[in-house]
Amino acid sequence: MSSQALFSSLVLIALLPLLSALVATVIPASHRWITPLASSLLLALASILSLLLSISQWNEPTLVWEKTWFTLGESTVTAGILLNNTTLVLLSVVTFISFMVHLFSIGYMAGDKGEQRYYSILGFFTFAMLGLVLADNLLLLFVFWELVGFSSYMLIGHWREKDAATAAAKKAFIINRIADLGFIIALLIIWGHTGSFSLTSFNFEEQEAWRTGAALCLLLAVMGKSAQLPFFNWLSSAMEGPTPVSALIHAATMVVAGVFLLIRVFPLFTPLALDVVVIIGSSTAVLGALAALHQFDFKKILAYSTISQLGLLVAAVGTGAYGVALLHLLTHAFFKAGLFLGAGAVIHSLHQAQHSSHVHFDVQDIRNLGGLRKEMPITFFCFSICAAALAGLPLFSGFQSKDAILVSVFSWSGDQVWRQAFAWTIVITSVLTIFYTVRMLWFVFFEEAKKTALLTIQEVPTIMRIPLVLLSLGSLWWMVAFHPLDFSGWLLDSIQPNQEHNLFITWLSLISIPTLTVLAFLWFKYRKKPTTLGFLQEGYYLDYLNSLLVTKPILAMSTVSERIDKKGLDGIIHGFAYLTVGLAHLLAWVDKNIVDGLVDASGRLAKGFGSIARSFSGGQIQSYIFWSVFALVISLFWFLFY
Amino acid sequence: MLGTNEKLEWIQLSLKYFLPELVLVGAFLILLLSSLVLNKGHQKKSIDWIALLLLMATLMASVISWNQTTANIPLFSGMLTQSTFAVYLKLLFDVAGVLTVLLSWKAYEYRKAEYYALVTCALLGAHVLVMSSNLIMVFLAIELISLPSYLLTAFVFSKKSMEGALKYFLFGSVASAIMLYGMSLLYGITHTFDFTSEVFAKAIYYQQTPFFFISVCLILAGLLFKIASTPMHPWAPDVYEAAPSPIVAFFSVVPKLAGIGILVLFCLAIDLKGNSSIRWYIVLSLIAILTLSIGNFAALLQKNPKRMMAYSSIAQAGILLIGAITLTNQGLQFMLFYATVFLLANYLVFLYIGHFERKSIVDMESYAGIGKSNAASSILLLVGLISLTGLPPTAGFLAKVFVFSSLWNSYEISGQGLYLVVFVVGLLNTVVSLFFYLKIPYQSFLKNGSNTVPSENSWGVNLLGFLLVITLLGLFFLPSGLMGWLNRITFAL
Amino acid sequence: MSLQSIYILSALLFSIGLVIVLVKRNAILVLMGIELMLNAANLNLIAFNKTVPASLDGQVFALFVMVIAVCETAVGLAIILQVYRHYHTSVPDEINELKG
Amino acid sequence: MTLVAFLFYFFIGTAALSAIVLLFLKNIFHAALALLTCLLSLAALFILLQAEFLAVSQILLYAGGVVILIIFGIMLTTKAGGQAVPITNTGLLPGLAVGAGVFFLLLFFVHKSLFALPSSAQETIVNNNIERIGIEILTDYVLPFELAGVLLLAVLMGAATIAGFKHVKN
Repeated sequence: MSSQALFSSLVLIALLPLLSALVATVIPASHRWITPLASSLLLALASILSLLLSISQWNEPTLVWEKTWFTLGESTVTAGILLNNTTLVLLSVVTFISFMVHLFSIGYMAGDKGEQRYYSILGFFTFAMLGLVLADNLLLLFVFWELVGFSSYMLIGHWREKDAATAAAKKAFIINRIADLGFIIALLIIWGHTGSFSLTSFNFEEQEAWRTGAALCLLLAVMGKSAQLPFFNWLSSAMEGPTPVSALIHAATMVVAGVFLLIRVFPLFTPLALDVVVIIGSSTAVLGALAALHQFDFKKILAYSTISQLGLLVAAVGTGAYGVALLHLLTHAFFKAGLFLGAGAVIHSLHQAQHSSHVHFDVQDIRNLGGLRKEMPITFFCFSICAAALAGLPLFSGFQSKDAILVSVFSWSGDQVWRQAFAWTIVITSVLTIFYTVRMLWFVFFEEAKKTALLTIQEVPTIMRIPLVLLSLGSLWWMVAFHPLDFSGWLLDSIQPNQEHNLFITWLSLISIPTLTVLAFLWFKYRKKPTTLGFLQEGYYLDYLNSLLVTKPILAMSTVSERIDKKGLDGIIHGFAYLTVGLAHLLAWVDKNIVDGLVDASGRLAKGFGSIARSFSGGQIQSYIFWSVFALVISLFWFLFY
Repeated sequence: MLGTNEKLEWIQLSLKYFLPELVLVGAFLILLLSSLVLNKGHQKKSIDWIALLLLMATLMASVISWNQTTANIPLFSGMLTQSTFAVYLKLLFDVAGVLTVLLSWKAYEYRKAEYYALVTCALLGAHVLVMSSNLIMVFLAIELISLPSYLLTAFVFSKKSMEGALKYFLFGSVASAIMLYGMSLLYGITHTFDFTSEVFAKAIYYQQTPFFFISVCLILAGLLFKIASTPMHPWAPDVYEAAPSPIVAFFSVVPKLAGIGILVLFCLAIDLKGNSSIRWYIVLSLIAILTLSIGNFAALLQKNPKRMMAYSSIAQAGILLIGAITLTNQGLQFMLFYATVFLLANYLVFLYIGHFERKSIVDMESYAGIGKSNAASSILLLVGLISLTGLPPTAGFLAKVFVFSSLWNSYEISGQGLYLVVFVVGLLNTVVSLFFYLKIPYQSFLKNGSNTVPSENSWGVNLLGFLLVITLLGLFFLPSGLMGWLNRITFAL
Repeated sequence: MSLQSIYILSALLFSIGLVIVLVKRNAILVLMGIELMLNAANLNLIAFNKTVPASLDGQVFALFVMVIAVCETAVGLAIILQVYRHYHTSVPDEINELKG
Repeated sequence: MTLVAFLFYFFIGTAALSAIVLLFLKNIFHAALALLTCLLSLAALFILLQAEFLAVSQILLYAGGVVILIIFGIMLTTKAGGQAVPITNTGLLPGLAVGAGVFFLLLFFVHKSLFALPSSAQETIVNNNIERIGIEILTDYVLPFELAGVLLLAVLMGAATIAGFKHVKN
């Protein structure tokens, strides 16, 4: 393909979603039924185009098209497109997942008041995301970064009648903006030192400190966008948006923009900065997994799971294995989108059922669900495949990519103790992942039906099943490599070849993951006395913190020791469960009091300053004049005598 | 010393370069006459058209003189200097003038011709001010802007509007009296009013005394009043709240930019090409920091959009000052870029503030839910606010990047720690500004309004808004055209 | 007949004008204070002009200042008149509906 | 002391005294008269400083224009019955402090430097100041002169519009 044709097709791919957004805006309300179909069609086109393009351009040398954007002093800033394997992967993933979400939304959003607005912002978001992927310099990337953030803000607040939705949108926006300050500072540092924003070359010489500074500032931005500690609480609130949006934005694409940025600017990172990246990533991973274990909201479990997986991705980049991160990004995009759409399917059909039977309860609370595997077999089947990929069971894509992450983390840690601590954190995260996945699966699909028994539940319509099936197919091992135990397939070999293999880890996980899964499953199935396991129970849970602080510790200790005496394994799990809950509570507390507190405090501080600045304007003109003249005289005295 | 005949010849020659101002004087007189002739009901509508045509003609004349001007030309016995810098600013003023007419279309019917005449007079003052190279002209031009401005504030003819006018008048008169006193003291030192002349430079070079410092500070106070910059800013919120919206847009752009223009020229003169032993950049930096911080922080608490925009424009003045403090060519060019973007975004925002005001949406809360009923208007307003905040993909972002990058450059070259402080404070303030600029979009898009606002046919407003938005986006994606123009500008006295 | 006494007088008039502007509870008196400040400047201009007899810059400037002072008074009184109609007072302190 | 010098200091004293009195007067009519005294003394000083044209303008513009306008303003804005309302002060102490600060700055720095300047006026024989002013205004200062004309016109029209507005609607 000629360079010009290639360029045009790339631009076309990026513009198709924008066209979809425009179409959704201009179609008159009387013909609104066209909107979903037209948008999906355009996205399908974009998706097919980018797949074809990826196949034809795979492993070709890097291409850059650039044009002068503006001149700043003597140096010029260019704008253009950067095309390499990373770009192609992201291009395909974004368009494909977006297409899936569009398809799913045809059913999910049918009859919504703001349907057209929804599709136009969805299209606009996809366009912005593609622009971000294609951008060949940091400034341009930043532009799309902001646009992506903006469309996310609009989509989170889509149901603006809900106060929670608007508050969540505001929270997401503000946290992201604070983090973006890091991006701006990094831009300025990079500009100041290299005179260019180009992503293909970073000519930092012997300025280690500045380089680290720029890298850390970028990391700050990544931490905001990819919901890393301590900025992650916006992502769980973002679940107020429509579920397909959560699938697209808050699982598969936008949040990985941060990871994508890390991969793009990887050469900028000094060893020191990379260590910080691992620390942030692995802490986020484990805390996210802990939090996921203690949620009862279906979507919030998935949200915290996303946070945890993002932590893994970031940590993987930090260990230097950016190719591995890209691999996991790909597999995660498929299975997490599948999980979210599965959750969406459950929520949708339950809502429909509630509508016809006039029984009302919170369908997102997993304690109200159960036994859905009979009523919704296809959803169940697809959801389980994706869940298996998330848990990392062999034969699913998650196994390979997680294996790759573990291998890279351990090869990074070497014999340094503190590094090994973080490597083990990743292992713990993987174990926790199995537990919360099984827990979620159990509550929703396996346990005997509780409130859902009152409803007549039907499987979702075909149009919503197609994406589920396709995404679950994409969560199987062959996405990574034909050998189900080998992670270095088509992708890794092209991005970052010669990754180290560690057969010990592979075999260990091959054995331990299924075992743990079965154990967890049995645990949930055969727990005999639910009262002793209060943390999984309804009602009891809310008072938990109080009792945990006063009477429970003693009781718990005795129970734990008793258990260990009676049934070894059960006791360990029990103790582990208590530990988890304790940590999860701590996390929730930190989230609520410290992170939110900081946001609040900065707001209050700003308002305090504001009221001082404003107090001079009490409406009396002579006092205005007085203050002005007073300031003038004082500063004259100060300048002349000081 | 020139003889009388040579002086008269000079005057004749000068008139050639004075075309835009002559057109403005003509426009002023025509508008005055039409106020006498056309004051019957149906004829009033023609006034809008007359004013529009006249101001368009001025804009054309300015474009012509932009093409004529390459170097500095002294006019009228050295009272004025025609320079590329001045002509560019004049172009901006004329654009602002045309936009003011468009914003006032079909509104403020009472005494419309007088209203436009006063706008024209203030425009004339702004034109003359940025060309001035003589303190007499500076004083006169400032009064030419100020006195019509006081009167224009009262043109809502309501109780509050009169109060605003009184406050503006009292504050302004005191400020200009202080400035005048400073000028009289400076005359004692230099024995000339021509601040671009050799005599002036020589005199101040040998007398870098506290006396000189005080007199310059007094003059700066008067100029800062025009810019609405700390410490001479307290009038702005009250006046902005009181005045008609198009006039507020005018106030927050034209006198401000004219003030910045003359401030730059005056500072170039007293800076003596960096040979001054008084380091003026310290004074300017402190003013910029305070202006920026006070503007942004006070804006956080405002409930009235016009008041909020008043503090916003104070803060924007701070950023313009940041562009000016280094007094380098690059910094000043970027300052002009910022000024251009600021003008467009500001008029865009006031277009809609005025538009909604006519639907009796006056305070922040009543914007709730407008995003639904007036979707197009709200989105266009949003773009304007985003540009003022300085987020991509609007030209506001690029303009801020330019201004800050030139400051950073100056910091790296000179190593002045103060520049770094300004830089950091500026960046932090950018974050603060986000919180208030997005108040209106937050209300309109994410809140549900209790009152239903009629979505009446407002295609005229939206067309203008759309054009402004296109320009703002265009300047972001293709800034090179404008930068090419700005690169032609030199800042020698 | 030394010019120093003129300078001192001008400084005094300026300061007194300023104080009047700041403290008097009557808009018209504030206006008078402003006139006093302008006159102080005028006095300076004319006195300094004495030391440069070759030109008349200072005197011409002073002339323009007078013209402007008249303009200001006219504008000020027009506004004060309207304010008085609305508020029934000319005490600047009591005219404070705009604030915040 | 010559008569000229006596008059010089006499008028300086009158101007200063009337300004100080202006600061303390409670009656606004008396204040206007004090202002008038001050302005007229300044006019006299202008003559002594050989600025005759300025002196005449001062009398015509200030005494004849400004003060009359002010008196009209006073009459239109005093409460019914023609009884002048006594004028009180607001924030007297801070105001005086700022005023004193300004005065101190001007004396301490400005006039310290000014004393270094040539102290007495250079007594050149100027025959025809008025003619020179006329020529300068129509040559060097023609632009400000014309602009002042425009300004006067604008202000006249604007002030008339504002002052003449009667609230009709609502």
